[in-house]
Amino acid sequence: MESLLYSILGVLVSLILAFTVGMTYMGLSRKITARIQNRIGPPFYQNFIDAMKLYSKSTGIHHGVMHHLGPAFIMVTSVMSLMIIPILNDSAFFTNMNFHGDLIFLLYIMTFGPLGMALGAGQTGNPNSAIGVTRGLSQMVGFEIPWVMAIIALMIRYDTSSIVDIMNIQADAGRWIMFSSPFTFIAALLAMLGMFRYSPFDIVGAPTELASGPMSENGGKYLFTMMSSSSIFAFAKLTLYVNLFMGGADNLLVLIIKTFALYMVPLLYGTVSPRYRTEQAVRYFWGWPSFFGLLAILYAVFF
Amino acid sequence: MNSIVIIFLIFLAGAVLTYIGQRLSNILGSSLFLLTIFAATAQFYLRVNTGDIFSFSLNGLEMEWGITPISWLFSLIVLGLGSMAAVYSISAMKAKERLGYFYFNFIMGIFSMMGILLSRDLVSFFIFWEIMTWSSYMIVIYEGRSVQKVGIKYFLFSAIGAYAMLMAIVIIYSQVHSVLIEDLVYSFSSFTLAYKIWLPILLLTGFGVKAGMMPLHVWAPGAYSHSPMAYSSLFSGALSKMGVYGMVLVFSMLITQIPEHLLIREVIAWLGALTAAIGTLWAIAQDDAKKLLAYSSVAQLGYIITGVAVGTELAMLAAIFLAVLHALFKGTLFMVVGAIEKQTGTTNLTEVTGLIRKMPWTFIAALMSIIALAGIPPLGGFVGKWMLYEALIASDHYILVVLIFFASTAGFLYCYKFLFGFFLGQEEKEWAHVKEAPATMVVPMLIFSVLLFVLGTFPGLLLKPIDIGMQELGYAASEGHYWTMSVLFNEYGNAIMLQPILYAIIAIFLFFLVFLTAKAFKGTRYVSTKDISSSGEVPGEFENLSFKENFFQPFLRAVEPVMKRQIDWYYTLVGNGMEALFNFVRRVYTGNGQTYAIYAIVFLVILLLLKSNLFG
Amino acid sequence: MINDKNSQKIVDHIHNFARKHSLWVLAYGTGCGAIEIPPTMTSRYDAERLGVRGAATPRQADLLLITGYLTTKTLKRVIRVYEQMQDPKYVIGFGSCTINGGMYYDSYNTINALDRYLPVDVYINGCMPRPEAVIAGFTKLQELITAGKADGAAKYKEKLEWYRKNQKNVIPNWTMPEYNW
Amino acid sequence: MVGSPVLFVAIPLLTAFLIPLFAYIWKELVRIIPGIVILYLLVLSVSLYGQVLREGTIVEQIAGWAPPWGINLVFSPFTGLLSTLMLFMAFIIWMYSYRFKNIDFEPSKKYFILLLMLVTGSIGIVLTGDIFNQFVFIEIMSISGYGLTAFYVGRDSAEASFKYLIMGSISSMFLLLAIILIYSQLGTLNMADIASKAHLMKPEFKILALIFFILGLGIEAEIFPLNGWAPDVYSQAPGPIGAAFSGIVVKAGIYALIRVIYTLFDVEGSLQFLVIIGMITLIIAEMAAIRQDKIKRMLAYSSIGQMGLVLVAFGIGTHEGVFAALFLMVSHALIKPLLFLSGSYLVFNSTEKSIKELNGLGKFMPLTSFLFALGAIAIVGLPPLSGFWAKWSVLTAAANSGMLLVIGLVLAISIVEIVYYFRVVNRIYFFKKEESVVPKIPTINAKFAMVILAVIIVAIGFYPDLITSYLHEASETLLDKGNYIQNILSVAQQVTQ
Repeated sequence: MESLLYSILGVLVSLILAFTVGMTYMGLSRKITARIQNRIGPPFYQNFIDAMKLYSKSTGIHHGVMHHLGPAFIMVTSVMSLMIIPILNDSAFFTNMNFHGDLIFLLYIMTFGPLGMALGAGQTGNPNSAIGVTRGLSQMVGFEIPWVMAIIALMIRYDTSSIVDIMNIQADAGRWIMFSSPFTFIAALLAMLGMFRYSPFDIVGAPTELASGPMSENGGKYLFTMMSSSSIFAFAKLTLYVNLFMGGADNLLVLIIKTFALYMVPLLYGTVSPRYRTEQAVRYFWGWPSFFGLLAILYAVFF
Repeated sequence: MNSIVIIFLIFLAGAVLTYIGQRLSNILGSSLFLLTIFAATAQFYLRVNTGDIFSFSLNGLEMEWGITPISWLFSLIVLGLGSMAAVYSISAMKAKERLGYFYFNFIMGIFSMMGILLSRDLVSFFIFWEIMTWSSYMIVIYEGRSVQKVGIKYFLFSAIGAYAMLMAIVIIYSQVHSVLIEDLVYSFSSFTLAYKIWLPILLLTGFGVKAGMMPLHVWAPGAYSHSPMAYSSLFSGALSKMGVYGMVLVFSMLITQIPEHLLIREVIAWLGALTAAIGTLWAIAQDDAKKLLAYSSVAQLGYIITGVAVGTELAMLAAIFLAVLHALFKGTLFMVVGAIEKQTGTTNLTEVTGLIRKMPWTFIAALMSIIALAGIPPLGGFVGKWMLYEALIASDHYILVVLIFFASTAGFLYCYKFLFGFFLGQEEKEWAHVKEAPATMVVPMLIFSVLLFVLGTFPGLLLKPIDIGMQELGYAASEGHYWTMSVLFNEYGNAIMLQPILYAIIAIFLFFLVFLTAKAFKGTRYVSTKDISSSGEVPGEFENLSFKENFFQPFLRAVEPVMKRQIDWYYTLVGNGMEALFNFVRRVYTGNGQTYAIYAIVFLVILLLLKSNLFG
Repeated sequence: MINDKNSQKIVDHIHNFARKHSLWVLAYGTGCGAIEIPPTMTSRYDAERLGVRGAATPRQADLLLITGYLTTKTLKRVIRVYEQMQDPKYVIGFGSCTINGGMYYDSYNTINALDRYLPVDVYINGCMPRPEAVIAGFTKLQELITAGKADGAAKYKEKLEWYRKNQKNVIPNWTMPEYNW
Repeated sequence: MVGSPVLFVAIPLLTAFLIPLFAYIWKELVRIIPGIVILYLLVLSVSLYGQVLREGTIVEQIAGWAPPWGINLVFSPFTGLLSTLMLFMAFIIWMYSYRFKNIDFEPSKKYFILLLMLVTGSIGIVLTGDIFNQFVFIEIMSISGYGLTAFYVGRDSAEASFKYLIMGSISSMFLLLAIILIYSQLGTLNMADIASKAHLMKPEFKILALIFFILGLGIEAEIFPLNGWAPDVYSQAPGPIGAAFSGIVVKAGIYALIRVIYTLFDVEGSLQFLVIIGMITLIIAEMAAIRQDKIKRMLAYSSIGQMGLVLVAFGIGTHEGVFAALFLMVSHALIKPLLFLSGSYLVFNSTEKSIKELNGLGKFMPLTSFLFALGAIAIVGLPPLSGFWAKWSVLTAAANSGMLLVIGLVLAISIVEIVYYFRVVNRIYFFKKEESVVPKIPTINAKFAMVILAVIIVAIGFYPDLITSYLHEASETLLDKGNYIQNILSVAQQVTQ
């Protein structure tokens, strides 16, 4: 029972941590993009301001229960996925509520958020939202394939479906999986590009084409919820990748460095690339990434 | 008199009486209908217990009726879904004509399914199988739409399957000189290798047709979508499970006795996975809810077939668990479509929109079963799928896992299409008049939704009977029970539960849901779906803003190469070829006396020429 | 404790700070002034450093930027958009046309004075006002927000029937739903 | 001795000739008398059959001339079964065609005369123990058949009858040839005698005679290249006569063929020949049936196919095979007439009797349509109806003698059968009725006749043991050749002493 209490406490702390770090990353990303475009750009804490403003805005209306629940769904999703992802290596406080087989569980939880969001966006009755949702779901089906292949490769290779085991294995081997089984890492990384929905995969919420797609009817607190949950989710995903491929982290500083390094990948890839159409995106994910995933599986089976 | 016989008599008499009663008065017919089914159900669960046997001899064949744990398990599907669908169909079929005909065939359907489950010998198995086929056929053509096409296609494929099965049975009889299943299992090992290979293949063809396995599934979409929804729930929920039941028997009793390297398991498992993937893609492409659900049933059965075919303890456990769950949620979904059809008059996803506030209970049922279908915790589908993945990975079917995971992820697409099409989206004036469906239709759905939730959180309720059934099938539980092989479950005293951690997570999940919404919801106010940010425009009353036409077009463009051609096309090709051949052969009979006389002479000549070859 | 007056003041102060530094603009670009927005946003003048960025839909926007003249036809849309925006919300009239009709003052279908139909918080004079002017307008608005004087929305609420009267004068067939928050 | 087999031939023949005289007494007698006669014969045959089952075969010698010189009638469990079946069918058909189309006095006289003669001929074929006598009966049967085919005035029926006439004459020619051959070789016409002496015959003559027999009897038994006449006859003759053909005449032809092949000579290879020719008949007939657009032609082809299946079953040659063949004969003799009888009411008023005209009749004549559907379900062999058990026994017999190919082909063909029968049933129930067609409700006696058949079909389907024991007995008798010879010739010894 004690451990459960601990882990719940850990969850709360890591929640706050995730919120702050995620928000900061978002702000930094805006700053970096601005610098790349030769602008000064907003301060790195701009996202906090935006969040506060959105929270302070009045939220007068909703289009029905599902619309109201939509943001809550993704918030819940990101919180749940954060809860079962261990933040640090073997620390009693930060291992959170992970358990055996949490990898498969994660697969489902991470796909659950978009669905809940889709329900919410659906009830607003805004055609743009529906279109955005269809695009989002299609892209999700696209990048799930290499992602699943990578995960399965890991399971085969290390014969476990628990994140902690994989972290320990890396700690014992003293060698990160991104080096010991590179194909897996490549497949997973390419899948991550889609997961973060940065350009070139940002057709889902194309601001001028779809009026920001699924969230076009959501202002004020709804938007605040989405924003914060997306930042939490980003941190959760980054942490998961660090745990799986980069040997986890022993303390928060290392964690932040690693996650930021990882975060740069989709960000920088996005700033220099145009936008894919949906079917192009899906085909992209079923092309090289899935090929690498297949290689990863074969590698894991035969070596 | 033996209680099994009593059940059959109840069914038969009930069917006839219902038919006559319906002729006399509507109420009498419906009440007799319900009475029959519930009486039989009660009789079955109160009086019949596993192990009592009724054996008799007919036409020189020793036959035997009895109940085994595994068939008892499937009888849960048949009778549970059957009785619920019966209750549902009372008001769903109101003001339809030929009700007596419908009720009769409905009862015959349940009767034949129970017969299949209860028969311990191949001949009565086959007889009940055929009764099931024609009774369901009669309901498929009940509404009389495109009878020649859909109906004949269904019956043709069923007949192909059935006759493959009959051939197998006849060969078995000639080998074993008995049609009892246990004799077959006992003496199967003594067959020659050719028989060992071909008999299971023939049997699996028979069962594969009903279970909608890949190349034989083409009848399913038409048949499911053309029969009235009240029956479709039974059709896709229970009737297709008979194929699964047969497969379970074959795989657990016969295939275990033939050498592994023949790869029958692998082939069937791959077929199942392909069925799942392709079925899902086609489901996404559909615009009619019935067709969508039909294809999704094909896909879901694909998972089950894969699980059965892989056939390790865990896989079989997962398959049977999924079979029961599929009966629950797919039955519910078909009922939902039926309710919507009754209230709006159409099942076209591109026409109906925004029913969520008109039919809230129906929506809740739909949502629950969709979540279960998509395999999202905490509902039951998640448990089944998890076990399936685990089993597949544990038995080194990695590519299958990817295929199946792809199917279930792409499944979200049609799940969303279903929910969005009917319930979400713009609330058009056209459907302003729609009311919630009558209680007798809503209650069964809700019961099933609750069941789904219960099974999702306390899967032990279902796992224990499956456990017993599988031990009867000859699976030796390597350590204790099969679910102990899954990392998912923990045992707490007597109850098998998901990992406690899952509970904690789900609890926090619900907490967040309440916390985030309940308070803020009061502060906000509902505005109609016309009041949206459409670039400053004020949409008019009848201005249709809903986005429906080719909904998943981008995705479908991406998968275009796979879906260029349906399997139907090839069958049509073969069919046309046959017709042409027959047409040619027909011309032998010219209808001309002289020609016939010449035939006679030619025949004589041929006989005279060949007489040394023909006759010693 | 929130209901306590001073703490309420503090909260307001924080909120105003936030609102001031994140203005999400819904640029209503019918008039010729729309051409001035891209340079304002992009790397030369980079309005984002002030926290100003574009919003996609009225639900998300704080600031309605009306660039240039309005015709009777576009006025309808502007009013609709403004009413769909959620409090707190501000309006910037951009260019002379929004003040007095500018060079189209005697056209048969332009709206001469915008503030008879919508509560304008800040006017940006000029035809066309250059990006510097636009940014000056933004800063002016920010000052007003800190001072708590940017209360156009409140004014609109209390003088609603007056605004409605004017709007109905110019817009012949009125199909707008009632403004109700 | 309840009565002698002679009566089966004598009484109906006599009545047939006396009917005109009865007509002078009271016109209605023309219709009533045949029924009474057939009923009496049926009762007689049933009682005799029972006696035979108890006490063994009855051999009746006519006019005291002992076999092998005299003509003798054999009433064995096998022949008894067939004659009972035929009489029963004859009775059903009489009951059905009583006031069929309100035939007025003059034609109805002819009709019933010919019907009686048809029955006489068929039963004679089954009962007689003497090939020339059998030839005579075949002639009687076919001549009355010609007459009945041409019963309706009109070009088509005349043409059909003429085709039948041509083929029939060919058949009788070859029969005569065969008989002459045998007589020249063995100097006897008695079947048992021939059977006992067959080994004395020169093999090539024997085979030649067999071939002639096959040709002659094959035309009556509708084996493949010789059955061109059948569809025309079935479709042009009055409905009940179609039933009579499929229920009685064909069975007689099959019997004759089987008697020749099983009893007269034992040429090895003849059984395989039966299997092959039966298979070809089955396949080609069913293929032709699926493309028909006239209901009666379709039924005719399907009945040809069934006969082919019967031949296949006989060709298997084992006890099971014969049993299966008999079962198939019985169930077909019950089902196909049901189809003909109900079908001919479904197309009663229509002009060209095409399948299209059956559309949507299910609402207007429910009982008839239901009976037709029942027959269709039964004949494609769907349980729980008699057709299934027949098919099952055929398949098991084939499987036990290892003919897997036969099983496969039969099953494949029955899929074709399903397709064309269910097309028709769907049309009856689920299509829109043609305006031109005027439904005709059957007369009460016709309904009664059809219902009896349906009831028997269902009963056998649910409890096949009703008839299986008799069938086993019969097949024993057919296979036990020595016993047959011994029976007849023993009578001869008694007489000579």
